Amino acid sequence: MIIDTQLASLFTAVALIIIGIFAAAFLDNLIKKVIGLAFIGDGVNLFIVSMGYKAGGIVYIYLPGMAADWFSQNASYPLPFAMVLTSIVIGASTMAVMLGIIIVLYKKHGSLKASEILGD
Amino acid sequence: MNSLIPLMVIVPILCALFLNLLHKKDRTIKIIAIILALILPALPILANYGLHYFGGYVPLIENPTLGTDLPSLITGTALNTFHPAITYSFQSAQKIFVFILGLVGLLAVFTSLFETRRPSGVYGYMMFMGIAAITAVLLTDDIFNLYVFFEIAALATVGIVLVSNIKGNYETALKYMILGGIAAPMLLLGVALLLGVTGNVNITDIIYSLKNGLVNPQSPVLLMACGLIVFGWLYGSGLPPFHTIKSAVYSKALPSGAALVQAFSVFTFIALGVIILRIFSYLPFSQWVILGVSLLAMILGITMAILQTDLRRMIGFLAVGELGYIGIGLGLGTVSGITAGLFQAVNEAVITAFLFIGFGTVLYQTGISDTRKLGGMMVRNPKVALLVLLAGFAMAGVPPLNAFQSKLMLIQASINAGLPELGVIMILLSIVTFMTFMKAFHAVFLRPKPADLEIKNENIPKATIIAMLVFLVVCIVFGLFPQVVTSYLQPLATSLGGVV
Amino acid sequence: MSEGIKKIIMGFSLLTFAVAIFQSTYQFKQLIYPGISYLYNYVGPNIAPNMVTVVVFDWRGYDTLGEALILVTAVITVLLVFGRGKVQLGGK
Amino acid sequence: MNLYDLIVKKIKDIQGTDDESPITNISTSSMLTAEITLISSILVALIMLRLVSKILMIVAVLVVLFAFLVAMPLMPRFKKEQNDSLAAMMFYVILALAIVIALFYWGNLNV
Repeated sequence: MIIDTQLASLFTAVALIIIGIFAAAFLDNLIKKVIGLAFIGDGVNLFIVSMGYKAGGIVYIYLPGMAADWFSQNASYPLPFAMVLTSIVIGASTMAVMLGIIIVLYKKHGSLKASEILGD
Repeated sequence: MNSLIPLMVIVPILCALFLNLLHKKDRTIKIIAIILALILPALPILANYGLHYFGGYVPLIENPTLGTDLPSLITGTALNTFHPAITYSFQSAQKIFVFILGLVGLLAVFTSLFETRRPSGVYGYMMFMGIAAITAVLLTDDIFNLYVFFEIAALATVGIVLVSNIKGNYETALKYMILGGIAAPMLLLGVALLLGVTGNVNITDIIYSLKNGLVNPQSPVLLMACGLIVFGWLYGSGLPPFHTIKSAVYSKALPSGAALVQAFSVFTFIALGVIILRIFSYLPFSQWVILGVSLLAMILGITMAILQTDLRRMIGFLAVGELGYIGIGLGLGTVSGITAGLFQAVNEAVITAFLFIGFGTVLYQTGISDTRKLGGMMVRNPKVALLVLLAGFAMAGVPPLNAFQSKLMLIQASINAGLPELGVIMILLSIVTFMTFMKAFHAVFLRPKPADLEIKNENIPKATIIAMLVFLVVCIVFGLFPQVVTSYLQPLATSLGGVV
Repeated sequence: MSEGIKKIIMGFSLLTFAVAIFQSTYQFKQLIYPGISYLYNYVGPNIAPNMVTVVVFDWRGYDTLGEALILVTAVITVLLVFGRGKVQLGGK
Repeated sequence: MNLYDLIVKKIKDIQGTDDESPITNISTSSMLTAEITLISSILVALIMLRLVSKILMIVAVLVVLFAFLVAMPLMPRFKKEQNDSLAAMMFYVILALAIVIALFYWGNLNV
């Protein structure tokens, strides 16, 4: 391995964020814009998940028969994973509302072009 | 009793859920909304100061039973003093903020119930959920929790915009959400960087880590985190470049909704601004950025307000411009400056709500908000006109009303901090604010009535007048006895300003 | 400003942002410190077997409350988008 | 042609002639007020540069004053830029993101 897993994962996350901002800023189709926003959210989530990585770590579930000490030293770090759970739900909720509004606007204007619908 | 602290968040949530379930049962909604809204400002008055740990998990050092047989990796290091659970901190400044938020919320709910044709449970849900979220944002000492409730407040704002049947509200809501879809993840990324570097999301612990050399405060990653959080702050409070969308949001909501949404912006501004000052005050740069952005907000907001012909849009831009005054107080970084800024925040939340509801009566009577088509409303309702005039006086800072005191304090603070230019700009922009307001007032109330203007509803609901009277009383009381408020704000300002 | 110039400026801004954030991510990798997660891993097994459950439902319950609330809010807002509970200003 | 007519003409140019709303006295005077407010507050704000260097302040004030005089009715253009279209808002948001990040990330290291 030339580049270590965690760094690769973090870089992927940042690349996702940049691609998402690009899509949201430059593409004219509303659905594509929303997909771009989903990219940004997912990129941030991946970024947070990558922070909980521990080289050679195990899943943070305490199974019967494990020594408590050994578990505590080897389990990967749980806080980022718990935060991402919340963050995913937030992203999904805002996405649902946005897509709902887009449906109504599409019925009203008959088009999905941001320059027509969300112009001045 | 410290158990009242979580109740400040839980009560509006419960109320919101009830109102949504009871949608279509008009009488029940009215009664429940009024009773529960009355509790909102009462709770912070009754609650005692203190910290609330979720699940009762105090830091390990205070709770040795939990920490038995732990290795020295934990008990021997700073981890022992860190807060493992979400902590809500209720101090004197939070008391006055939550009280004012509850008061504005109460009066906005009250007006909305009587100004609409049928009370809507969904509208009530959005208002109460927003109040709950902003209360949590003010109380929480945990930066990720702040992000979660910040997003709820944004969604509730969208709901408040969507509920009105004003033309173009869907488009504005979608624009707000798309811009939020870029800015809110940036805030989360900033939080993530802070978590990664300090290993914590509790603000007190982050500051502890920075102060005690556990983390290198000059590390570029922390600077990046600060930049990202500042960007989220711009979005949350509607500073430039978000001032256009924020004022559009205000103008597409009903008057009661707009009054509440601007209070959300003001308190988000305060909550995030205080956090930026607490964590990053070791960078003098962050204060200069706050000052610069605030100046820009004042200049752009107020100059744009003059040019508007739409009444609601005009107040929306004024509300954004007035945010700059708060920012200048915070950016000065001195104890007196921060006190004045926080005091101005309290005043502004009240006064802008007052103006929105006051000009909302015109909208209620005519259904028009274009100043070019309005006129002659003074003849019909001289009392309302007088109240609106007083609201304008309050916003411009005419003694003895409250903004006079806070603006005076701000100008004194800026002179004491060695930046008299800021005082000059603030005076200049106050005058222009007053001119903008008088222009709108003249167009709506004083000018002769255009022939084609028809009045749809003769009578303004009593509830609206009562709400405006309450706002006026608050303005006068705060104006005559500013030390009542500043004594509450002083401890927070001292803790922030003492750092510099 | 014309559309073309705006797009170029926007692209350049995005590039600046990308460079800054990639650079800081590279530095960030060396600085990651799990911090409070150590504490969760050592104290957690006394509470429940799954550490994420412990964090989500025990230490950081208010986040989960917010998560549930935002789901409810989203559902109600989507219903609102399609017309449930709109209000009209004005009396009779 | 006096100054007032010049301003009205300029506003008409920028608004577009086929705009149905007439240019009233109030809208012209508000445009003027906004213009003067903008220029004076920016000039006053520039005086704060004296904390960095006095010569820089004088140069900056003179340059900005000259630029304002050349580009005179600024406000119509400002208003046009700060419109409600998503494209314009997005442009400024991305620009602000880059500026804020660049300032904090690179600017702070060298202060």
